[in-house]
Amino acid sequence: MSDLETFRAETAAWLEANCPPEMREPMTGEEDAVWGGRNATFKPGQKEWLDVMAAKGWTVPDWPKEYGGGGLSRAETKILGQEMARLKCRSPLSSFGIWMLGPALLHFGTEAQKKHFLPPIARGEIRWCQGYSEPGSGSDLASLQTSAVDKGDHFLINGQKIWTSYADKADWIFCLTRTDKNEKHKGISFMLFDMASEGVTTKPIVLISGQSAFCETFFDDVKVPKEYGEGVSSVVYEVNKGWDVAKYLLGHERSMISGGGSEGATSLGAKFADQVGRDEMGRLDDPMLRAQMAEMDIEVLAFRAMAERFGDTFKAGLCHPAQPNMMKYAGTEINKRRHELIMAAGGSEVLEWESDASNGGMTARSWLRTKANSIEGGTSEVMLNVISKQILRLPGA
Amino acid sequence: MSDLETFRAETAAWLEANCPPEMREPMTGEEDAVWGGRNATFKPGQKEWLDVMAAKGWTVPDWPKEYGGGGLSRAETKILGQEMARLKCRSPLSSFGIWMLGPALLHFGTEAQKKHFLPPIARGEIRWCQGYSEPGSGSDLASLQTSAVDKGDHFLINGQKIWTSYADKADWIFCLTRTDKNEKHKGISFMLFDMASEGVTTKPIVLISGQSAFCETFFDDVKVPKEYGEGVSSVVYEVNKGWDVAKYLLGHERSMISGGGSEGATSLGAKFADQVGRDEMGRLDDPMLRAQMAEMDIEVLAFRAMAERFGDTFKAGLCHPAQPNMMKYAGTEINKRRHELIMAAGGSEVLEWESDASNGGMTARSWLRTKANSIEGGTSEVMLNVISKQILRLPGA
Amino acid sequence: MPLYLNEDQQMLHDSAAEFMKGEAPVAHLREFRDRQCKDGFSHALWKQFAEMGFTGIMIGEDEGGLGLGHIEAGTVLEEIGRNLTPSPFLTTAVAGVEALNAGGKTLRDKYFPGILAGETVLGLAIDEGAKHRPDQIGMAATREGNGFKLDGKKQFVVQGGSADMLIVAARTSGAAGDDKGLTLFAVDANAAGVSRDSARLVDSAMAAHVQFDGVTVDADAVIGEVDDGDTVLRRLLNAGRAGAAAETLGVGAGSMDITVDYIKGRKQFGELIGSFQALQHRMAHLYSEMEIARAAVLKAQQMLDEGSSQAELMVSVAKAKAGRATALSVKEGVQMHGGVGMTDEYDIGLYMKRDRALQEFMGDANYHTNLVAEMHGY
Amino acid sequence: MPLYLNEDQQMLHDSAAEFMKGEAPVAHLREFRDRQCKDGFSHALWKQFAEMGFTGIMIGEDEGGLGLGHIEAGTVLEEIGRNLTPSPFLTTAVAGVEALNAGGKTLRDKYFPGILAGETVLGLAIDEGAKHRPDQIGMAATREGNGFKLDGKKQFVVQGGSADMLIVAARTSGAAGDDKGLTLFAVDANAAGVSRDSARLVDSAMAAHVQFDGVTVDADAVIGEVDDGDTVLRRLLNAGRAGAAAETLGVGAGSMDITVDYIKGRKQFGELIGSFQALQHRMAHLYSEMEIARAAVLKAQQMLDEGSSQAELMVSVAKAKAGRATALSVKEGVQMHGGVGMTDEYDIGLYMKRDRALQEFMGDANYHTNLVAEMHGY
Repeated sequence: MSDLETFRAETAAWLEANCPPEMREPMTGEEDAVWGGRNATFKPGQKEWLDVMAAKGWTVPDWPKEYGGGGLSRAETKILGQEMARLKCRSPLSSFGIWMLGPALLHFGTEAQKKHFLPPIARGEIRWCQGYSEPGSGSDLASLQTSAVDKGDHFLINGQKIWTSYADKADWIFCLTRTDKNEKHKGISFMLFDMASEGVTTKPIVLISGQSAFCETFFDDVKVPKEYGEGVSSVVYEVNKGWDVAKYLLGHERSMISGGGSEGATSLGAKFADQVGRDEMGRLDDPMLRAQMAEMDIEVLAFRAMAERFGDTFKAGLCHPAQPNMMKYAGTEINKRRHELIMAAGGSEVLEWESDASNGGMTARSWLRTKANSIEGGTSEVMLNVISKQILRLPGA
Repeated sequence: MSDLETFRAETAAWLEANCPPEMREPMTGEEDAVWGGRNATFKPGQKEWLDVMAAKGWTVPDWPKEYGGGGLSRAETKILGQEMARLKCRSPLSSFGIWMLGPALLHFGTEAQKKHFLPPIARGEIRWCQGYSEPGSGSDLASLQTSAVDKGDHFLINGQKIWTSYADKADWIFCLTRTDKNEKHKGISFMLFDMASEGVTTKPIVLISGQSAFCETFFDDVKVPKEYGEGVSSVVYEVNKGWDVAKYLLGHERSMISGGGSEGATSLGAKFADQVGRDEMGRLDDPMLRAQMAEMDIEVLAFRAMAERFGDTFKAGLCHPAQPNMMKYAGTEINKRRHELIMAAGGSEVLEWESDASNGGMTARSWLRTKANSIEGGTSEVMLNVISKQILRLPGA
Repeated sequence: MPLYLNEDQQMLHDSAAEFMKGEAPVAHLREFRDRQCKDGFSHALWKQFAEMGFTGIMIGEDEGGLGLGHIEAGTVLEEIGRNLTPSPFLTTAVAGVEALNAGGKTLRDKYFPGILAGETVLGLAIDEGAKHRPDQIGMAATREGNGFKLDGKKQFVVQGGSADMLIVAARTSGAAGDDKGLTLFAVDANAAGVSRDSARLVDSAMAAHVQFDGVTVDADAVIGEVDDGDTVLRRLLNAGRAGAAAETLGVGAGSMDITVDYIKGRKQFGELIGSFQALQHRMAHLYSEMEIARAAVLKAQQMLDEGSSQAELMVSVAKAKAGRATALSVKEGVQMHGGVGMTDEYDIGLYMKRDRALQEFMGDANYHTNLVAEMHGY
Repeated sequence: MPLYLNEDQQMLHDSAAEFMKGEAPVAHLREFRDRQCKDGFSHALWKQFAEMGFTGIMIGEDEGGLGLGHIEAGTVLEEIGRNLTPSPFLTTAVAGVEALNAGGKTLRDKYFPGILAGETVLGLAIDEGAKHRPDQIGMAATREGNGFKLDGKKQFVVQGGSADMLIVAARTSGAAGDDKGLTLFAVDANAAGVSRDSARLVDSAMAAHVQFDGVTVDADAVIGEVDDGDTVLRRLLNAGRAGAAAETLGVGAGSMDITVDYIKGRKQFGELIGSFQALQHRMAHLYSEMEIARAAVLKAQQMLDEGSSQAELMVSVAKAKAGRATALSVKEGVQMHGGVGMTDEYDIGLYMKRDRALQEFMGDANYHTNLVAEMHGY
């Protein structure tokens, strides 16, 4: 048996032995996700599963052991994922700390910062949120105005962030601030601070689809120490170099969102034909909708091939660095159209917003939620700008 | 009987008496149009019809009598048109002189210019062509470079025009030239000169659809006299004010082209269903094409309503002055899509380019020809620019 | 007749615009939504509609109305659309009145006074499935004594919960799919055997599922002729569809206007985003689509008013074209608003929701596009 | 297998690219068009194809070919598309060879040497109407003695006029519309009773109407089994469609590239038109569509090479998606070129013409989109 085969067998045995049975049931909704943090609440099995995985470093299997990770190789990490999927083990921890801040710290952080911040993330003890967008700074993120003024031993933060997911539930924030008003991109810093600090308030945002995880977050004379201990600066990388960190993370985020179009990619026509009805020839009995659904089948199957190709070329280093922008653009636009068709197939029944029959308007709320796909994580317009400039090399205006 | 009713009766009687029978047959092709000019060739009846109409001034019924027109009121002109249509009388004369230069001279010309140039146009003696676009100046027409240098008693013209329709058959040209290199719009003059002048050469342009009326026209040290007689300047309006004349004519041209979408606006589906075939339910047996043709029915019927509304509001002075741009944009784009569907319905048969069966590739050539609709007379992009600026009042870049 | 509003129509349009903007702007919708109003509209506003004369537009002058037509009703509906005003105007004063106009004087005398006073609300009990398929009506009306007994279920009866009378399409002969055999009934919404179950829709309107269990009506309840309900139903549908197209047009125009305003004010990258050519071209295209839709809607209304035999074709063109253009308008609206367009705080999302509900009302663009193909025989 | 070209495939692609660009660029097409060449392609070039090994890509190694698959054939076809190269490669070396691969050794021994030498040209006599409807084949093949007698007419036989052998699909039993009963025949193009009438197409290729009047063939001419021609036809069609999709992709990519180059060089209003955001967004969208089409085509080829049961579905997806994306590419290409795009002098119009012909070849995007719906059972 090769080393990897041994690893697979041992991993499987360990998972079988240690994963609580509740954690091998399919998730039934967002509330089944474990986010950890100071005020974490757990359902049966969740805490046990988190703790046992964290103890092995397997909440972040490919992070180095000294930062709370599992120290696994890329191949081993993949095997762990495969075995968890095969045995239907749930993810032990959902975390912006793992998905966003961690990669940034691993790439830009000092040794002291990594040692200080990463292990509590891996153990699910500290829950993070992201402070990027501001009301006046959406697509043009670098125009952000939240100020951080140097007061010797601390920075004084004033301003407002928007779209901070779960800000009302997070313990700490990684936040872009303006440390130089005379520069644009070169006047931004990437800062870490406690959401329990005096002067931080949050307010949930109601979306057109209903309640949401998004918040507005206000900073009113918030004091952020320059250091949280020896060498543990509150600024990642350097003051006024936060844009480099942000760009790194934005690329990361875009390639995560881009899968949109292939989600639930079964044929809509096949799914809805009996519900809408069939004509004498057995065809979906709304010829125009049938035509649109057939077009959507083409779009979805072709995009699924694209997603496969993107993944393969990305891994092999053969993919244009700006290709995630194309994936994000195409995937989100297809997904929006797909949900339009779902609404059309559902007719008046899915227009209901609060009835039991409509499951609280679930179909309509999902449809509305997709409209954000082409806005969040970089608008479609920004994606098209990037493609035209970086891939097609079209001249600047 | 009112005056107009009397006029109608008399006109009908006169037309019945004077229109040669050949001139009441439907036109069978472009070659049935009478363009006049020095080298005019006529088919039976054409010359007689032109002469008798010109004698009454009815080649240009609404022009004043002193310039060769009929001196008819707007109401009378309309009645003449109606009676000619009712009696199926052909138009006696096709002429850029009538359609383009005439209106410009009537608006901007001096009395002497009108007396000199208009009557030969009305009689079909002089055939004109239009010298506007240049290879480097398409959408940005005002960047034209054909130079006219003041040499005392004449201008010396050098440069090149493109898209000069029938330049190879025209006697004279109305031509935009650059008389001031230091200005853009204010350095252009609107000049009239003889195509037989030394140094003028033309070359027909072959289009993707085949032979065309378009030419390239070259000016190599062409001498244009400043005057063709007492007060008959070769420049219309003033030197360096030609852009005003050109703008006036461009607006004129756009409202003429905008009718595109409603031409031949019968239902494509109804027309092609039997040819493509029908399924068991009697529907056009290509469900996707049927869906597209049904969409096209909607587009065409809605645009036809728009054309009616445009005409009505235009006449009543209720229409936004930039509305012709919207009509031109929408009409030409619909027409292009319409011809794509005609090609799809025709399948491999209409791919033939030179066969008898395909009538020399007529369907394919028409399809290709429509691609110019959204380019000539102002591109779709220019139309959209104008709409966004002049109607929506969106800010400049 | 030229294809634009004449002076009187323009005046009516202006007064409707002023009225809606003043009395029932988007804030009015929010108010009724947020207080979870069970009817989904303001009865006081409905009385104001009556005072303005709106509810009598399509009622004959000899019966106390204004004796006007589809164009005039459309001017009010456009402004309802532009302000997202919740009201029973379309179902009651347009489609409902048009159906009653096709019936006998007894029913008109019974219901018109209440409509003219802004007191009566009508519900349209036509659809039986999730999609509008009036050719598939199967609900049974069986003869019983001097009248009929109704059994079956209707869906998507907008404002059905607060309706005083329901116009019910049911089969007195034949089966679903047959051309003939329908009869339309005016049924007291509170009659024994009628049960209504309302749900709030995505646009905050209330729509009812209505169950009829052995509901008895006498012969006077028949609108028009027995077994010839198709004639009445067509008038009802033409009025409702043209009306819905006009309201849709208002939604699209309102959405376009607030979006143009937004991009004229929002800066990114140091420039107003409205100065970006890509957005300009998309908005100019949208403008063109909305203008064409407006012409199509007006043409359909004019043809209905003239009694043209081609009116039904044009009504479907109008409903489809207005639907497609407005769908584009709200889609572009939300996208160009960016993040804030996704928030409940901004109005653009409400336009998207109303558009969605109007798309389904009396047949979506797909339904009407297919009808156009069928009317053209292919 | 990862979804990109492996090293060998990439090398083949590069050599095809270099070859086409050097030996048969767009100027080559113009030359053959302008001299009104009756075959529509260069026989000398066809021999060069053979020397490059291209004609043997899909012929087994034991029969003198390279023993490669659809991906490799696709790399050559993409470059054919990009350069608008006229050649019988798709009909002969891809679809034709694939059909013969499904047949017996006798036929392969008869035709493969000529194909490997670049001497033999095959024509595909499948379509009988103006639209591709292989399920509606009605041409009769009646048993006569030891063989068959063919009667009927075929259309759109590309390069049929210069073909040495025609692959003919005809009915040995059943009627048009039946699943079974087809048989495929290898028919000498010069056999008695075969008459061919060629017409030049919009893209300057030559296509023949072929009439069969009592053409007799013996049993050896059957490709595959009698009455089971469907099996062979499917292989032929899958290869032809995937191949046409690959060629289409090349047309779209070539058209996009020359358009990007054009707008990088053309100035209006004092600026390069490629700097206008509206054009940039349209080109970026086109890029995205072309990338997706490329992935779909490669996936279809890979599934064919793997013998996947889902390959046919993906072939239809690829033909449809490549068709739509390339139609967009040539449409945007001509429009962005402006007036010169309408002239014969510039190449972009030739791309539009080739795209049009390829759309119809073996089913247009509408046909394949409908097939996808049918394969999904709705």
